[in-house]
Amino acid sequence: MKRYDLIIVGAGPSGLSAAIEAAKRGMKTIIFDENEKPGGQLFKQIHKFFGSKEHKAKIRGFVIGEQLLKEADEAGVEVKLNATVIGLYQDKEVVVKIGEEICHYKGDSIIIATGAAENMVTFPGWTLPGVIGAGAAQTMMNLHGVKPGQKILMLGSGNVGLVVSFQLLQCGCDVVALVDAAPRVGGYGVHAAKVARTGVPFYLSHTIVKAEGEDKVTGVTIAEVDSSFKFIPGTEKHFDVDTICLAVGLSPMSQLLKMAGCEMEDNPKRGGQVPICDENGRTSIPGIFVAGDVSGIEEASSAMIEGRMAGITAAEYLGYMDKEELDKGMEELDHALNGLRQGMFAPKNRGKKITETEEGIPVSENLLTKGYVADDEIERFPGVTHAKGIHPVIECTQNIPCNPCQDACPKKCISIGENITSLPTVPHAEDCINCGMCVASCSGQAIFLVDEDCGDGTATVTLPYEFLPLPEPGTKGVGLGRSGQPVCQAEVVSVKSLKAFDKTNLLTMRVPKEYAMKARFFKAE
Amino acid sequence: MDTRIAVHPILGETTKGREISFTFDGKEMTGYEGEPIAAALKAAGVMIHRYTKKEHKPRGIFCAIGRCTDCVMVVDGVPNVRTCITPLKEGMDVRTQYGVSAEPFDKQ
Amino acid sequence: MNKVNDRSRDIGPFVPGPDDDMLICRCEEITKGEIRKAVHDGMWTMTEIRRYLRTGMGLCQGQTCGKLVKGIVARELGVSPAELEPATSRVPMRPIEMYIFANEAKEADVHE
Amino acid sequence: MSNNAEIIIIGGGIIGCATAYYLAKNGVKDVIVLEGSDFMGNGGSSRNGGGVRQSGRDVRELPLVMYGIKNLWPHLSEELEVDCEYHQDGNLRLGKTEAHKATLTKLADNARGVGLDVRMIDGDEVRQINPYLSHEVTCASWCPTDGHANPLTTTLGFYKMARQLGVRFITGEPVVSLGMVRGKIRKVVTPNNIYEGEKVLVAAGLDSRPILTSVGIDIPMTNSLLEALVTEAEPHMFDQMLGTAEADFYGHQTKHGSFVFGGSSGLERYNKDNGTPVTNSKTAPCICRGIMKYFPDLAKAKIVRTWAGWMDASSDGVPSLGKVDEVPGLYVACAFNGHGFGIAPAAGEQLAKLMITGTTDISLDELRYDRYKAKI
Repeated sequence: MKRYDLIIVGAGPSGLSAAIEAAKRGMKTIIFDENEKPGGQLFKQIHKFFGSKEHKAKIRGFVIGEQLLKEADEAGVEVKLNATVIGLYQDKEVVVKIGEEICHYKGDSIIIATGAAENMVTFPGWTLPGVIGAGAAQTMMNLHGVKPGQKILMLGSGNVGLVVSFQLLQCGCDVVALVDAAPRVGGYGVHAAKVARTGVPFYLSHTIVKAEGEDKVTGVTIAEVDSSFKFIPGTEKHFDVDTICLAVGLSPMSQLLKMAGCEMEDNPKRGGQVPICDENGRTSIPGIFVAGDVSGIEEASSAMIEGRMAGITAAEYLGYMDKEELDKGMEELDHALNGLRQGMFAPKNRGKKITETEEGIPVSENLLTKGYVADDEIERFPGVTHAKGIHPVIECTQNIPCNPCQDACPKKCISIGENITSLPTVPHAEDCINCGMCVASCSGQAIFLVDEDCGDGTATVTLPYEFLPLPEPGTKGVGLGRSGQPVCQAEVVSVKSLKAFDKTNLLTMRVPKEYAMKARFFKAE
Repeated sequence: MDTRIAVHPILGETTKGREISFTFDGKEMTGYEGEPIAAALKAAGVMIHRYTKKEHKPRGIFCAIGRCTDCVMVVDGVPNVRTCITPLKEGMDVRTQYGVSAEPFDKQ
Repeated sequence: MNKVNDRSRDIGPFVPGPDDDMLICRCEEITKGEIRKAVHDGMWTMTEIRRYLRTGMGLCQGQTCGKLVKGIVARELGVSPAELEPATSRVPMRPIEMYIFANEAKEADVHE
Repeated sequence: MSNNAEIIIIGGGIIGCATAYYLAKNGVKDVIVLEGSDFMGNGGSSRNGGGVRQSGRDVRELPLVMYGIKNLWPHLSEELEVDCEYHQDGNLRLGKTEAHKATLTKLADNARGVGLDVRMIDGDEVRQINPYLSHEVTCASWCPTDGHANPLTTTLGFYKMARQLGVRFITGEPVVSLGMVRGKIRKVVTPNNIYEGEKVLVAAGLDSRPILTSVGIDIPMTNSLLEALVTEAEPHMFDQMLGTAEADFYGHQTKHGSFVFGGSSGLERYNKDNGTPVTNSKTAPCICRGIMKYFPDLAKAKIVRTWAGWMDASSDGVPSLGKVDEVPGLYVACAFNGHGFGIAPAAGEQLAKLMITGTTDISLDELRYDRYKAKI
C-alpha cells in the first residue's frame, strides 16, 4: 500500500500550514481535499484579515491561501485535489476517491483538518429554494461569479453573517436587513459598522417568522423576540426578498475522527462534537492529530497556527524533530495563538456581556444593538481625534487582536503599543501626510482621513471604498452617516486606487463642515 | 436579471471556461464549461432543482458545497447528481428530479 | 463505558406542539413532531431515532439535520444536547457510485 | 426501582424484545430487559439484510420460521404499530455453476420434505421474475412465500410495544455473570447492579457464551464480522429477496427505494475489530464488485453507508433455542448464524409461551443447547 509519513485530510488553512511544517522537516506528506480548489474557506474570504504581521494581517484570505499553497509546493507537499476521503479505517488507513477509482493509503501519522460545517435553523419555509447557507452565498459569488440573489435577508450577526453581508453588497446584491435573535451583534463591531454605514438595517432580538413563497422565496417575515426567544406579537415586519441567507454558526466536521475511533466529546465551547485532544492536537489515538475548526470553531488565523502546531507535533512523533525543538516551536506558536485569543472576542469571553474596553471606556451600546456607533458615542474612543488639517479618525472601538495600522503610517502617527488588543490612538495626528496607508491597511475599514475645516465651510472625508463602479471625481450624491441614513450633500473629490492599497480604494468626498464627523459613506445620486 | 458578476471590486474579472450549451428539461441553455451545473442554472434564473419524494416540495441550492444534497437532479439519466459540485459539460442533459426520477409524479 | 439508562424513566406525556409539522430532516422529510413522538415511543438515543425514523439516513447522512435532531431529542428528554452521543459515522463520507467503490486502484498497491 | 422481576431477559436485540413483547402481551409484564450497549437492537438485529425467508434454511429450524411467516409476519405492522415494511414477494437463491445448482437443489429437496413450497428454476425463469439479473445467473431456487422486512423498525417496534405494555428496558447494562440460588437460576450481575428473577433468558448474541459459562453452560460459537451496505433511493426495480448458493451475497430493494446488500470478502473470519464492529477497507469494494456481477444496472447507484456486524455462528449453522434443563429457570436463544431476523417473531413468541406454559406449538427439540457432538 502507498505509504506516507503524514497524510492530511483537508487543504484549508490548518491543513496546508501543518503540511508546510511537516514537509520542511523532511516528512513525506500528502494532502487530500475533496474540492476542486485548495485553500478551504480561504478562497471565499475576500476581506483583509485581522491580527498582526505574524498572523498575515491585512492580507486578504484568498491571497493567504495562494501564499500557503506556494509554500506547501516549495516544501514538497503533494496536494491531491478532487480527492474525497471516504473513510478512515483501522491502522491509519485512508481510503480516497480519486477520479473514478478508490485508492488505499497508509499514513504513519494523520492530521485531520476537515474544518467545519454550517449550522442550520428551522422556520416555516426553510426548505424553499432561495433559503441558502451563508457559505453557499460565498461559494456562488466568490468562487463561481454568480450572485446568490438580488434582494437578500441575512440571518446571523456573527462574523460570518457580517462578512458575507458585506461581500453580497460588494458583488452588487441588495441586503435588505441583517437579523439576529440575539440581543447583541455577535461579530466584530468594525465588520458591523462597515455594513451598517452602507444603509443595511440591523434587527437584533429579531428572527424569522417564516419564509414566504410557493415554489421559491418571494418574501420573509421577521418579528422581535423576548428574552426567552419567543415572538412578540405585533412586531412582525415583512420584506420582499428572493433570498434568505443563514449564518447561524459552525460545527466541527469531525465525523472522520469518530469513524477512526478517536475519543470524542460534545463541547459547546468548541462548537459541538470534537475529538478530545491536547494543545498540540494529539487525539486519543497515537499518530492521529487534529488542527483547525475540526477541533473547535475559531478564526482562520488561529487555524493556521494550530496547523503548524500539529505539523511539528507529527514531525516529533515520527522522529523528524527532537523533543526540545518541538517544545521551542510550540512555545513560539503558543505565543502567537495566545495573541489571537485576547480581547473582547477571546474564546474565554464567549457569551459574556462586556461593558467596558480594556481602557475603561464604556462600549458603544448602539454598535451592539444597531450595528454602528452613535454620533454621541464616537468621541469617547481614543482613535477619534481632532486636529488642524487632514488627520486620521480611527473608529475602532473594541479590543480585538489587530495592529496593522500602527505600522502602516510612515509618520508613526498611530500607536497601539505592546498590547495588540489595545485601541489605537493617534498621538501625532498633526504629522499626517494624507498618504492613505492607514485607511487601506485597516481590515475593519474603520479609519477615515478627515479635514474638518477646509476653510470654505466644507470638510473632506476620505473613506475606504470597495465597491463598483468607482464614482468619478465630481460625482454628486449624499453622505451617509454611520447608520447608513443620508445626512448631507456630498461630492466626490477624488478616488485613489494604488497598488499598495490592495484594492481598497480611497474615496474622498466633500461635505458641509458640520458633517465632518458624521458622514462616513458616499452614495451617488 | 443580471446574475453573473462581470467584474468584482476585489476579485476582478471572473474567469470562466468556454461558453457551451446544455439542456434543462429539454430547453437549450448556455453556461460555462467546468462551472458547477448549479451555477449555470442559477445564472439562468433556475431556482427549483427537484421536488421531494414524500411531500413533493420544491428544493434548490442550499449548501452549494456538496454536503446537503438538496440540489440533486437527473443528469444524463443518472438521478441524485449533486449539481453544485458537478462540472458542466457540453451537451449535458439536466432534468428536474421528481422523487428519484426525471418523470413528473403524475407520470410515475 | 456505557451509561445505565432506564427506559422506563418518566419523561412525561407527549404533548403536541404548534410546530410539530416543521420539517427537520430535509433528505428524508421527517418532522419535528415525528421526532418528538419517537422519543416518547422509547427512542432515547440518536442511533435509535435514526434507525426508527430514518433521520440522517438520506443522501446527506445527517450532515444537515444532525444537530437539529439532537436538540429536539434532548429537549424532549430534559437533558443537555451534549449528553447525547451522535449517531455513528460511517464510510463513505460522501455518496459514492458503486462502480467507483468497486474500482480499487492498482497504482496505490505499488510498494515504494 | 426494584431490580427484581419475574423474568429477566439478557439482550435487547430482536429476540429479547420480541420475547418481552409476547410475554407482556400474554400477561407477564414483570419483565426486565437488560441491554449491554447504549442502544436497543444494536447487534445483528439492526445490521442484517432484512431477509424473511424460509428457503435455504436447515430443516431443523424450518418449522419454526414457517410458523412465523404463516402466523406472525403478515400482521406484524398492525400489531406493533410501526411499518415493518414486510414484503412477501418471494426469494430467489441464485446460482451460477453446476455446483451451485447441486447445493440449491439439495436445499430445496430437503425443504420440500418438511412442506415448504420451493422449486428450482432456470436462468430464463429467474429473469422473468427479476429482469435486472445478469446472464451469469443460470439457476435459482424460488420460494414464493419468502420475503423481506425492515429490521430496524421491526426490532424497535417490538421494543416500543413491549415498553408500552410495561416491560422495563435498561440499556448500558452489560451482564457479567449469572448466579444460582438453591439450585435454581436467580441472579444476573452487571458491573453496577445485581438483578434477580425467577426465570432468565439469555439472548445476547455472541456475548451469550461468556454469560452462560458463568453457570457452567457452554454453547460452542464463534464470531464473524459481516458487512453490508445501502445505496441511495433508486426508482423501484424489484420486490424479491435475493440470496446466493454460496451465501456470499444477499439483499433487496427497500420500500424507501434504497438497496440493502450484504456480501462476503472471504476475510470476515479473520478481520479484526477495535471493540466495536468496524468495517474493513477491502470488504465494501468487494461487495460492490459482487453486486455488479448480478446487477449491472446498479453500477451508477451511489453507496451512502456501509456497516459491519458480528455474526454468532455455531458449528452446525442453526440456533440454540429453548430451556436449559440442567439450570432450572434458565433459557437460551442464541447462535442464530446471521439469519435470526426472519425467525425472530416466531422464536420470541414460542419462547414466551415456553416460559409461561412450559410447552411450545413448534418443537424446539432439534435446537437444544446441548446437541453438539463430535463428528466421529
